[in-house]
Amino acid sequence: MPDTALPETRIISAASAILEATEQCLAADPRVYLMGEGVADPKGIFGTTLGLVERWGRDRVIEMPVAENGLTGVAIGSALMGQRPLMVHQRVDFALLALEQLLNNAAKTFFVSNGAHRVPLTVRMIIGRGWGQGPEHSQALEPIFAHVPGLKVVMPATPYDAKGMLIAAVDDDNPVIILEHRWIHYATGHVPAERYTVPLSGPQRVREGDDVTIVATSYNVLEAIEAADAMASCGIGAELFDLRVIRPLDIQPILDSVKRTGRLIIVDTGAKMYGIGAEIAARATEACFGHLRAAPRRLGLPDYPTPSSRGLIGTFYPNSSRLIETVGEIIPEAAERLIPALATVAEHRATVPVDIPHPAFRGPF
Amino acid sequence: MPDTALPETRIISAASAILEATEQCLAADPRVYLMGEGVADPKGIFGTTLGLVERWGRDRVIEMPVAENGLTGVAIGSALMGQRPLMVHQRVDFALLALEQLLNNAAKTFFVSNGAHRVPLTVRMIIGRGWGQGPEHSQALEPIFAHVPGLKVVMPATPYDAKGMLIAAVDDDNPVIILEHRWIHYATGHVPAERYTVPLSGPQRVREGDDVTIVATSYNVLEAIEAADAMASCGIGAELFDLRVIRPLDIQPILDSVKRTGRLIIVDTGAKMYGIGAEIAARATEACFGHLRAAPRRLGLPDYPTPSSRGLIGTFYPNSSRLIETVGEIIPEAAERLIPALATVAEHRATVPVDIPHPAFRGPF
Amino acid sequence: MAPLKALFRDMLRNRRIEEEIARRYADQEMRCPVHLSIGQEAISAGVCLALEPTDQVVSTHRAHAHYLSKGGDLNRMLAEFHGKATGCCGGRGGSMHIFDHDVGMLLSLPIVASGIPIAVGAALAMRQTNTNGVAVAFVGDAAVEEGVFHEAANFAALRSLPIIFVCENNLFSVYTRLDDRQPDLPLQRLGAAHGIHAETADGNDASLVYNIMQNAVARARAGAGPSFLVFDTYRWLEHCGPNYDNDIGYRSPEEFEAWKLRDPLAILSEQMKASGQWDEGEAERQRAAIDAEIDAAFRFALESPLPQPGEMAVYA
Amino acid sequence: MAPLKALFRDMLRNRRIEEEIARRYADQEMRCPVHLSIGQEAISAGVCLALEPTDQVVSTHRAHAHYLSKGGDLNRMLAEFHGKATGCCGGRGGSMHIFDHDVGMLLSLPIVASGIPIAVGAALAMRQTNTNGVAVAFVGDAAVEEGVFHEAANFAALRSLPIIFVCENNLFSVYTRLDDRQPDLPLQRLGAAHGIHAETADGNDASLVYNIMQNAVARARAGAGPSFLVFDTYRWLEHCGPNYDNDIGYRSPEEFEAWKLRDPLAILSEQMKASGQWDEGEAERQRAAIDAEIDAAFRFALESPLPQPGEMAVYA
Ligand SMILES: Cc1ncc(C[n+]2csc(CCOP(=O)(O)OP(=O)(O)O)c2C)c(N)n1
Ligand SMILES: Cc1ncc(C[n+]2csc(CCOP(=O)(O)OP(=O)(O)O)c2C)c(N)n1
Ligand SMILES: [Mg+2]
Ligand SMILES: [Mg+2]
Repeated sequence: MPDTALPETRIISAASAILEATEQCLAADPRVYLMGEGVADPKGIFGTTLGLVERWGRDRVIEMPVAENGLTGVAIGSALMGQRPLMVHQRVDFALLALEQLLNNAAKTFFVSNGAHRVPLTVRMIIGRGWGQGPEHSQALEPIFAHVPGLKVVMPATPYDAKGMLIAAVDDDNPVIILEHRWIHYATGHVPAERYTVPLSGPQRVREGDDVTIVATSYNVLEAIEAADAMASCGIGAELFDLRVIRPLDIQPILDSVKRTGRLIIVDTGAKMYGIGAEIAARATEACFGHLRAAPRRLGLPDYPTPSSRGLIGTFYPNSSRLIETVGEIIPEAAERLIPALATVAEHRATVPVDIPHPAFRGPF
Repeated sequence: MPDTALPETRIISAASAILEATEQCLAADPRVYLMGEGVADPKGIFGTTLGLVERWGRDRVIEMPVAENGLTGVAIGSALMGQRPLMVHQRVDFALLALEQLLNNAAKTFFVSNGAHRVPLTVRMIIGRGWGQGPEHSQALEPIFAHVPGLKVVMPATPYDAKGMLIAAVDDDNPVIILEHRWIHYATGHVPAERYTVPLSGPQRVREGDDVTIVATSYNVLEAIEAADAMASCGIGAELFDLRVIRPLDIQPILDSVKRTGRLIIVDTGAKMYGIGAEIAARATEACFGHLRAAPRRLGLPDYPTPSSRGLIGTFYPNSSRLIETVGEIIPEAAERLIPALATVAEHRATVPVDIPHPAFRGPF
Repeated sequence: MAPLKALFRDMLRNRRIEEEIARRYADQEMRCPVHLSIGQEAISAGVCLALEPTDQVVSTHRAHAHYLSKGGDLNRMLAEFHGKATGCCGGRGGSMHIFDHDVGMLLSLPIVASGIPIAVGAALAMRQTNTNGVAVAFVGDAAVEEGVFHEAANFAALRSLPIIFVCENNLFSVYTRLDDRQPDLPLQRLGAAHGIHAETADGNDASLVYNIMQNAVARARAGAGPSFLVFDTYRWLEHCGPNYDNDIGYRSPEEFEAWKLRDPLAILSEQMKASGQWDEGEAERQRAAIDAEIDAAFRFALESPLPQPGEMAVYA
Repeated sequence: MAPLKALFRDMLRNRRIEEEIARRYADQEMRCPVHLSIGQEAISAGVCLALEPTDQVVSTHRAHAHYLSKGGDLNRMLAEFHGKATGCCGGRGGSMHIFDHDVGMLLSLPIVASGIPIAVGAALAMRQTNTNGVAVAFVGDAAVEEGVFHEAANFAALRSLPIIFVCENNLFSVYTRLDDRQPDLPLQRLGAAHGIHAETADGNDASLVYNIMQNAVARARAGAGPSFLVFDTYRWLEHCGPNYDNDIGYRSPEEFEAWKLRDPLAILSEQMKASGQWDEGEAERQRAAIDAEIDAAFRFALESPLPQPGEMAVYA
C-alpha cells in the first residue's frame, strides 16, 4: 500500500480515520445516529465503528435486523423529520436490496417536494475485494448510484479524505453515498485529530505532469500513484487526479489538465463497460476535442463477474502495470523509456499475494 | 407517431405485436409461462397480454402478488429448473425492487456455475412517459442493467422488432431485459403473422447518410427518423442506427459509419449523465479517433427527475428538433440549411400535446 | 365518543371533491393519473380526525382523501393535479406525490409500500427527539405483500415505535382480487406475526374507525408500540381514473351493489339520526358551502400559472 | 423410523470435514471466507436424508454441510475452496457458491435470503412439470427478516407449492443476537402468518429433525403445501472462519458450554446406545474411513490445477 505520509504528521489508517470521523459526528450533533448490520458488534464493521455503542448507546448506534430495504426507508423517514442517519452496509452488494428507497425516496424527494424536504442521509457501502470474495461480495456498481440525479456519490482514497469526506457527508443536507473500498481501510496517512471536513466538491490533483492525465477513483488512486511515481523516474509526467466525487461531477480541473497534456486515461474501480470512465472520456472529448493527441483510454473490470479463485483474479483488476502499459500505448515514443517503471512496480507487486490488501492479512473475510 | 408501413403489408401496433409474440411463445413451448402484476386482468398490461389467461389458464399466465423481488427470484428458480418464464413489470421503476435477484442471480449464475446453469428468463419492463407520470413512473435506467455482465438488454423501437425480439428473448438461454417504451406501443408497422425472431445481436441501420451518424434507442428512434427525414429533404444525410441491443454491444456497424461520416450523435432514452451514450461516444472516439471531424455529442434526459407538470416536461425530453439543432452545431456550415427541417418537425409536433403519445390518448395512465 | 358531525363533514367534503375531480377529468386539464377514494371515505376521516396536526401520515398512490382529512389544502392539491406552480409540490409530483409537511402529510408515494418504512422512520425520529408524536402508514391490501412491509413492521415492533399501520382492505390490487394474491386468511395476521397489536373492523363505519384509531393512538403515545389496523372497504370507481368499471368483468355487479348499499356516508348519517345529531338543514348548508369551496378551488387551480423550467436543483 | 446409523455417519463425516477445514485454514491455501456448521450438523443430516437425490436444495453462505448431506462430492467442494479448476464451480464461486445440480444442490448464495425465492421457483417448476419433487430452502434466523422471505412464503402458500423452509435458528446473525433483531416471539410465527404449516423442534436431535422433515416432505409430495420448520441449534465456531471466539464478548461462555453439552453427535450416539444400535468398533472404523477420505480429498484439492482465465463467457 503506498504510504502518503509526510514528516511530522499523525499517521493512522483509513479505518481509524473513519472511526474517528463517526465518533466526532455523533459528538457534534445529537441528530446524528449510526445504523447498520454489525455497527454494534465486536468486529465493528472492520473496526470502523468499534466502541461507539458503548459510548453512545443503543439509540445512537442502532444494530439493525437484516433488512436493508426497510431500514434504508426508516433512515430516510427519520431524515425527513430532521435526523441525520449514517447507515453502513458491509458490502455494496447488500445495498442492491435498497435501491428503490435510495434511487427514489432519497434521491428525488428534495426535487419533488419543490425544495420543501431534505434528506440528510449518509450511506457508507464497502466495496469488497480479494480473499476469494467472489462475485457477490465485490461489486462497486458506482454507475448505478451516479446515474441517478439527486444523490451525491463519493469515493475516498486516502485516510485524510475518508475522515473529512465522511464528516462532510454527514453535515450535508443531501443524501450522500460513500463507496468505500475495503482495501483503503489499510492505507495509512496523515489525519488531523480535530474535526474537519473535505468539501464534496470534486477531484484533487495528487501528482503533476505534462504528458498524460490520469483519473482514478478509490483504491485505484493508490495504484495510480505508484504508476505515476515510477513513470516520473523515467521522465514521463503523469498528472494524476483522485476523482473523489463521482456525482456531482466537477470535470473542469480534469479538462484543464487534458487541454495541456492532450491525453487521458481513466481507471474505473468497477466494470469498464457503461462505467464511470465512459462519462469522463465523453465529456473530455467534447470539451477538449482540438487538444487531444490520442483518444481517451479506459481501464476497469472486464465483462464478467468477479471470480473467487486466485487463479482467475490476477488479470481481473487494473493495476499500476496495466496503467503504465496503457501510457506506453498512447505515447508510443515513451514505451521503451517506461520499461524500468514496469519493472519497479512489478517487483513491488511480487511482494504481496494478488488476493490480499496487506501483507499482514490472513483472512477470513 | 411515424409510420414505418410499406405497401401491401400487415400493419398492427407494437402492443398487438407484443401480444402476438407472447401468444406464439406460449403455444410453441410448454416451458414458457407468463407472470406479472396485471397479466391476467381485464386491461392486460396495456393490451399486451389480453386474452392469454382465458386461453392458457392460470398456470401459464400467473397473476402475482405485489412482490417484485420475491417473484423475480421465483422466476429465476424456475428457469434454473428448465422453465422459460416471461415476466412483466408495468414500469421499469417497479423492477428497482428486484435488482438483487436480477443483477446477481439472473446475471451471474451461468458464469459462476462454470457454465452448468442457464437462466432463460425474459423480463419486460415498461418505460413510462407523459400524462403527468411523474418521477417514479417514467425512469428508463438502461445503464443499471447494461453495466452488469451477464444480462442481455434490448430496447425495441418498431412493432416488427417488438415481436421478433421478444420471441428471440424467450428463446434465448440467457436472462434478457426488454426495456419497452410505453410510447412505442402506439407505433404501427408491418408485422408478419407467423412466428419469427429478430436476433438479439445489434444495431440496425434505418436511414443512410454521409454527413452524421445518429444512434438512438427505443422511442427516440421514431423521433430520430422524423429528424433524419426532415434533414434529408434539406440535403443533410444522417445515417441513423436503431441501437436495439444495449448489451452485448455490437459497436462495429456504428464505428464503420462514424469512420465515414466523422460525426456522431447519440440520443439516450434515459438520463444523459453516466448514460448509454457515454459508452458509445467513448468507444467511437477510441476506435475512430483519426476520422472524427467533431467530438461525439449526446442528448438525453437532464440532471433532475421527471417532473409531472406539462409546464416542465416540454424541455425535458430530447426530440427531433433538438436533434436537428445538434446536427447544426456539429456541422456549422449546415445550420442555415437545416432551418426548414426544424420548421417541418416543429409543425408536426404542434399537432399533439407534449405529454401524450398519440392524438387519441385521453388518460388516465 | 366519535365526533360524528366532524366525521360527516370530512367525508361529505371528500366525496364531493372526488366526484368533482371525476366529473372534470374529461376536460383534460388534470393531466396525470388519479386514484379516487370514493366509497372509502370513512377510513381517512376516522383515522385522521384521531390525529394531531403534528402527527405524520405517509400515504400511497391513493392519497387525496388522506391529505384532505389530515387538514390538507384543497387549493394546493387541485393545483398540483393541474400541474400548476401553486400545487403542493409545484407541479413536480402530480396526484401520486402529495407532500405537505405543514399539515403532517409527510409523503405520499406511487411505489406500492415504499412509504411504509418512511413512516416507521418518522416514528423513530419522534422517539429519538422525544416528541410525543405518532406516525401513520396508510397501506393497501396489496402493499402488505411487499417484503418491505414486513421489514418495517419487524423493526417497529422491535423498538416499540409510535407507528400505526392502517390497512385499507378494498379487496383489490388494481383488478386482481385478494384471493388471487394471498392465501385465504385474515389480513391482520400479517401485523400480528410481528407481535403488533392487530385489529380488523368495518372500514365503512367512520365512528368505529375513529374509536379504534383513537385507542391505537393512545397506545402509541403511551409507548405501548405499533398497531396494525385492517379496515374492510370497497372502491367504487375504477382503480385509476374517473369511471365506473363494473362492466369490464373483474368484479360482479352484485358485489358492487352490496357494497354501495353500505355507503359510509349513509351509515354515518343513520348513526347521527339514531343519536339525534342529524340536522337536515345543516347538512344542506354544509353541502352548499363545500360545493362553493370546491368551485373556488378549481378556479384557483385553473387560473394558476404553469411552473417554468428555470433552475431545477436536486440538492438542498 | 429415522435411520440412526446413516444420520450418525453423515454427521460425523461433516464434523470431521469441518474440523479439518478449520485446522488447515491457517495454511492459507483455502483463500476464501468459510462459514462452518460445527454444532449444527443434525439439521443438514436430518433434512437431507429425508430427501431424494432429485429433490432440490437451495442454501446460504453456510452451505458446506447442506451440500455434503445432500450427496455432494467432497473432492469438488474442497477443490472449490482451494480455488481450483476441479471445484464444483471451477473455482469461480468459492465457499459461498456451491452449485451442484447433479446432486440436487441447486444453488447456495452469499446474499442473505436471496436463495429463498429461488427454491420456491424450483418448487413451482416441479409443479408445472408434474415431477413429484420437493424443494428446500435453508434459511437462518436472520434470513427471515429480509422481506423477500415473506414475498416468497406468501406465493408458496398461495399456490400450495412443494417447498420446505428449513430455518436453522442458531440465535445469531453474525454477532448480533436474535433479540436485538426481532421481538421476542417464536420464529415459527413467521411461517404460520402465511398459512404455512409450521413447527419448532430441537435442531440438535437428528432423528427428530429427520422425522419432522419426513412428515413435511410427505405433505409436500401429497400436494398439501409448504412447511416452515424451525430447528433450534448453536454455532460453535466464529461466524466466519476457523476459530472459537467466545472471548470477544458477544456470547457468554456459559451459554456456549450449555450448548456444547448438547452436541448433536453425542445426542444421537446416546439414542443409538439406548436402542441398541451403537457399535463402538464400527464407529471407529467409520471414523478412520472418513479421515482417509478427507485426507485424499485435500490431496486432490491441493494437487488440482488453478483455473486459467482464458474465455470467460457470461452467456450460454
Ligand atoms: C412496487 C410497485 N408495484 C406495482 C405498482 C403498480 N400498482 C399501482 S397501485 C397498485 C395496487 C395497489 O393495491 P393496494 O395496495 O391494495 O391499494 P389500492 O389501489 O387498492 O388502494 C399497483 C400494483 C406500483 N405502483 N408499485
Ligand atoms: C443481504 C445481505 N445482508 C447482509 C449480509 C452479511 N451477512 C452474511 S451472513 C449474515 C448473517 C446471517 O444470519 P443467519 O441468516 O441467521 O445465518 P447464520 O450465519 O446464523 O447461519 C449476514 C448479515 C449478506 N450476506 N447479505
Ligand atoms: Mg387494495
Ligand atoms: Mg443465525
